[in-house]
Amino acid sequence: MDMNGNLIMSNILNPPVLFFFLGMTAVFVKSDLEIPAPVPKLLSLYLLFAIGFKGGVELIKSGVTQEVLLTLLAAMLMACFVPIYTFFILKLKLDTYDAAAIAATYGSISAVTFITASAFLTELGMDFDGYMVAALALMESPAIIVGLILVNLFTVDGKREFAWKEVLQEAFLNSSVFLLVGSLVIGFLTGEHGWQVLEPFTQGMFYGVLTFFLLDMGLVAARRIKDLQKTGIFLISFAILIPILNAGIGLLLAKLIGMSQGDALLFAVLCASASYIAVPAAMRLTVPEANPSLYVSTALAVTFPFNIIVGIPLYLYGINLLWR
Amino acid sequence: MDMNGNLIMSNILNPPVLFFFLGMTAVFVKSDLEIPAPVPKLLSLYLLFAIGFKGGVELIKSGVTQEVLLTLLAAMLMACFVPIYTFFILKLKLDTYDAAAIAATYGSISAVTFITASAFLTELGMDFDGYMVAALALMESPAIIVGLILVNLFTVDGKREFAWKEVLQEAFLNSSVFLLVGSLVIGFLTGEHGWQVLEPFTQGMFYGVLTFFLLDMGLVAARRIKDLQKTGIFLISFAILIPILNAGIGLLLAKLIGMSQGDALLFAVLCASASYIAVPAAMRLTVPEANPSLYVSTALAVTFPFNIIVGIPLYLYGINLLWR
Amino acid sequence: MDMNGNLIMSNILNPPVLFFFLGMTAVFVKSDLEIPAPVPKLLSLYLLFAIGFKGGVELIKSGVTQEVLLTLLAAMLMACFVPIYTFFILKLKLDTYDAAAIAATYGSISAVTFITASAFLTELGMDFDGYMVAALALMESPAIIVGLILVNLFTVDGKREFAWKEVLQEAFLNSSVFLLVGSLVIGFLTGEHGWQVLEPFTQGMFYGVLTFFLLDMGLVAARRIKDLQKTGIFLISFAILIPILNAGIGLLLAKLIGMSQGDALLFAVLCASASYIAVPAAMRLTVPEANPSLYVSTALAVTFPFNIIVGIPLYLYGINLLWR
Amino acid sequence: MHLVKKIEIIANSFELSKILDGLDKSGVHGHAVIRNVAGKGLRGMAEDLDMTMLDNVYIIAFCMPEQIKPVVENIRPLLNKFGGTCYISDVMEIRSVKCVASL
Amino acid sequence: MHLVKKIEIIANSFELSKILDGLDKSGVHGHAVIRNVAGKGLRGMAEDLDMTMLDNVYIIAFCMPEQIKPVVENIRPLLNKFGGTCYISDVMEIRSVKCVASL
Amino acid sequence: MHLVKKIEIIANSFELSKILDGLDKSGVHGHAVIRNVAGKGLRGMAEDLDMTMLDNVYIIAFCMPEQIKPVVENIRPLLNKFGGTCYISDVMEIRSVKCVASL
Ligand SMILES: Nc1ncnc2c1ncn2[C@@H]1O[C@H](COP(=O)(O)O)[C@@H](O)[C@H]1O
Ligand SMILES: Nc1ncnc2c1ncn2[C@@H]1O[C@H](COP(=O)(O)O)[C@@H](O)[C@H]1O
Ligand SMILES: Nc1ncnc2c1ncn2[C@@H]1O[C@H](COP(=O)(O)O)[C@@H](O)[C@H]1O
Ligand code: NA
Ligand code: NA
Ligand code: NA
Repeated sequence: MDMNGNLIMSNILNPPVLFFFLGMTAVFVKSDLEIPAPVPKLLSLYLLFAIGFKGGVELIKSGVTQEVLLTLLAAMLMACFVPIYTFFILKLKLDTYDAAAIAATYGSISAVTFITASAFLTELGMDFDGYMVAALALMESPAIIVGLILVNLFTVDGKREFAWKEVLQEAFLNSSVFLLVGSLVIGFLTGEHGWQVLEPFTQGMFYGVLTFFLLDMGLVAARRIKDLQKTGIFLISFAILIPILNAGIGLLLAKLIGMSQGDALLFAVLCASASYIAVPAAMRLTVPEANPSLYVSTALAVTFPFNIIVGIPLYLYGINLLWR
Repeated sequence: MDMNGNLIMSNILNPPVLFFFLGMTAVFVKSDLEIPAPVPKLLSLYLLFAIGFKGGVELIKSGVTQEVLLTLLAAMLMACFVPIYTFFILKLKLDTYDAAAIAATYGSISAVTFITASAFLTELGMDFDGYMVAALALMESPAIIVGLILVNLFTVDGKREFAWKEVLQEAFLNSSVFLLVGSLVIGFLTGEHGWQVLEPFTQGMFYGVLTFFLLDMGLVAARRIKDLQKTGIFLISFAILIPILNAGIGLLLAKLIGMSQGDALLFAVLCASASYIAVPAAMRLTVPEANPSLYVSTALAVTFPFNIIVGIPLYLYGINLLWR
Repeated sequence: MDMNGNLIMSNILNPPVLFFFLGMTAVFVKSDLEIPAPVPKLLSLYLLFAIGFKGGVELIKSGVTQEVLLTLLAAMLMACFVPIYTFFILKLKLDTYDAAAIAATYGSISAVTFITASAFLTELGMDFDGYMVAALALMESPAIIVGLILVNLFTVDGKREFAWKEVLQEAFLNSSVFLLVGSLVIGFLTGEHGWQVLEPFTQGMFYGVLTFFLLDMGLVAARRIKDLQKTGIFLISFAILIPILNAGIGLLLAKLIGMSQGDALLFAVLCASASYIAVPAAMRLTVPEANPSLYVSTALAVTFPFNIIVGIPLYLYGINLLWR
Repeated sequence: MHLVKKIEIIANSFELSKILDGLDKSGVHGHAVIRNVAGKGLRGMAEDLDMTMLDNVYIIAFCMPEQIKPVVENIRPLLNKFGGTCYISDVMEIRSVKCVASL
Repeated sequence: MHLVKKIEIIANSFELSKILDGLDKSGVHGHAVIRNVAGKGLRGMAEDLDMTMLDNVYIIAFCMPEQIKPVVENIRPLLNKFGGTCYISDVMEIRSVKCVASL
Repeated sequence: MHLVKKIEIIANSFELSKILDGLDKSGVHGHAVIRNVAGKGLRGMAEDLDMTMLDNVYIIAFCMPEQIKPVVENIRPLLNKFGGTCYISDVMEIRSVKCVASL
């Protein structure tokens, strides 16, 4: 536990996490601090651009090996499995629409959590592979499709007409996925040469932008916290326990296919995180019956802070145990 | 031709050009990717600031020699000659208002095309002179004045009352020209010392910001492409052939006055590019009879992508032939 | 005087000051140059973030010595003394509401002026201490409270009901103070390690962002200048003479408690500068009877440019005399 | 000056293209769109704005009185499904060379 | 379609939360807010926008006619103290599943 | 509460200063301006927004009924030359210390 405590402390004493706290504090003490729109969107576009590009550049170095393929397969698996099993847990207390929407949220991922974890690894001097970004991209969309299939199967008006074209578009071409994959491909195509010219922009500023962005995420998450009263204890527990469970499953899978420790942490974080951008947008469009404040608030006000503050070092502690 | 093919490839495999493609693709596959306003404006202010400042710093190193004056003279010449001769070509098919507005558009320049060409040169390790930025600034405005004189001469209600004061203001004090010239002068005044303190900002981030900006330009250009249907084959051919012709004339002029290869490329690009910001704004104000979608769309959806993708390496190929 | 002239020149020939001029010029010649909202706000958040963080990191190096405490005490003193004595000067010509609001404005500080002064010191190679940022933070709020107490004492309807909770909140938790103090604390907590990872963001870009921001400040200040006609000669003189006087008092105090020359300049600048963000916002809320164009315009269109252009080198000249 | 109708719609930004299509189909081709509108309706706050893509748009369209019927028919299903509100009022148009009433 | 009332308020952004509270207290729970509104009123230009925090907000709220009285009572003191303007007009609401008139 | 007139103008942003001058000349000194308005009118889409400087502004001004005539006279030529639309409607003003009707 001492080691774990240390990890948590060294995680918490990082500027990004501290600024996340600062943002939350601003809301709690009712400061009027705000990052005006569209700055947060700009920062998130930048982060996707930088992480995608870097991943692509590193992917060309490592090549597409069997290791890569196994990792991507595992990612795909978790992205389909998580929304299915959580759906049935959620159905115990919620109606089909809300259950499916929340399940999809937790089946998908949060890029910012991933990025924060990768910054944490960099600080600890632990390596991770560029193709983890491909896993990130791959895990964003499947849960949306799974969620919709679940709604289709479990609602009385069996033949719900989905505009499937629209759904697939929303799932695979939404701006985050598109920019991430696009930057990855471009990084892959331009390789080391492209990296060098873009380096001061994509690398030098990266940590600072992440820090600034987490300040905003703190504001957003804290504003959502008042929504939680209506959410109830069931969902709040869900939003903490399921990520731990998913991270655990992810770690076992990672151990099984022999990932490195750094990659395993990122994989666990992907499994544990929940989407508060792409999936909510898709769900409002395709399952308007579900209550957005349920799936947005749990993902944003509980799971996201939990992962950033406690989850990342906790999963790393798990890795220390498993990989010893 | 092989060499040319190589140049095109090495141009296309640059991050900025690839991100331009990515932006266009986003529109074609109907992704909801967008760079929210006013971010594009911020990026373009940054680029003008950085290129102007750098140009000023380098101008003080080179000094104002006869070479510089000859280059600026050539720039002035092309900025007046192009709108006049293209006006008569355009008059074959269009009315006076549209012909004058489009002619003015092509007589002026696109700073982003210039900047992309300069980034391309930097990558190839080819030198160019800081005073080319002065040429850029000088070529932005004259076409607006020439366009208005043409409208005045060729419309029946001969004595059209122009608010000349307003026109000159729009031509010489619009935000792009003003910021560019202002930064140039400040770069000139602060010299090497100012350069050093600003370098991480104006130089380090430059390539990255350009890349990001071209992503947005891809989005904007592609959205404009559907306008082209109404434009007709005449204007589309115009928008490709005239830039090549102008670049050709520009190269001959450059050879004549003995520019370096790098400077010649930039000069060709200036002659070949068309304005989609300053001139459209001025034209809507002063020739409201002209149809904006004609002059904006040809400049933005045809000429700009053509220059970025094919034009720049093509003109460099021409230089390889002429300067051999 | 020669030395002073030199200092002014070397201050004026800095990019930040020159871009401030450029912004003012843009308004005077009616260029349409503008930095679109919310970019200025983003830049100012960045500057507060960067200066606060840096101050915190340096504070941990120096430790909280007696020197630090004396400086903070002096800061506190000036922040309370200035609004009181200026109030009585202002009352000679203005009503209580306007006098109190303007007094509060001049009792508080302008972070941008401070930052510009610190950039100036860096260029001159003069050291200053990180805890001056704490003084900056400390001097922002007291004047607001003092101003309100003055209104309370000097208006007939003696028992004006102030929502004190709201006032204190506005004074101590407004976004500038909050972000500045928060970043300071985080810098203090993460120390050298946090500094290194954030350095390219908080240090590398700092000077460039300041320059860009001052361009916008030039625009804003110049737009306010037309308001000055209604302000009258009394307030304009006030807005120039009182800063000089305050800087003088500040310098004597600094000499008394033995500050270093760099710290003394920053302290003088804090005393001399007036708030055009936090205090105006608080005053509109708490003393709506006062005329905002009076207190905003004098601080923004007279005192700010005066300090940036003439004040900073002038106060340094004073230091040269006093510390000799 | 002559009477035209003003249509005001506040809805989530992802409905925008559907609503504009609906207006277009009803013969209302002119419109103005204000983005980044915060608000509170029956589905809770839309405060996170562009962060969670739950921000609103405010759409204004002026049209001839006889176009209101098809507009209502085309827009109502969207409001029922995705939420949002639509209001109609009377305004006078200043006649200019090209104005709604001159089409 | 049935008649509802439209409330439009233009005020300084720092009044926003007070005004929304006032609306809420009067039973008007839905609203839309447009920020970054420049303007000129009796207290001079609000041009510096987010620089000097003197920018305006434009608040729109639709409500039932009988809610107007409490709204006026709650909002007027704020306008008197801090400035800003409030206007009320008639609009027709398109009935949808959840609309103001169906509450 | 008393009757005042609401003027709404949607036009290209470069017309803004001319229109505000026109209002001012007509005795209408208060106004609110919303920028970055996208839209579609008779001159095509204004979608590129600040990129190509073809974005619109939405101007709102409340005034006394008798000011409408000069406003129309001053604004109409601008609309005819540069495009844009202008509409007028009736609203009730909440009387406050300083309101349009109290001037
Ligand atoms: N009564 C109302 N007045 C003004 N705006 C409203 C009202 N009701 C809803 N809205 C706006 O419409 C959006 C969607 O409403 P809803 O579909 O009810 O969640 C809200 O976020 C508000 O911006
Ligand atoms: N007559 C009016 N028409 C439209 N907007 C107005 C009017 N008067 C005031 N405003 C807006 O309300 C804000 C505050 O007004 P005031 O309290 O009079 O300074 C101004 O900045 C304008 O944006
Ligand atoms: N019928 C309409 N309803 C709402 N807005 C309109 C309408 N017609 C034009 N507009 C707005 O006014 C701007 C200029 O119109 P126009 O001069 O016709 O191109 C358009 O870009 C729209 O934003
Ligand atoms: Na997950
Ligand atoms: Na040209
Ligand atoms: Na002061």
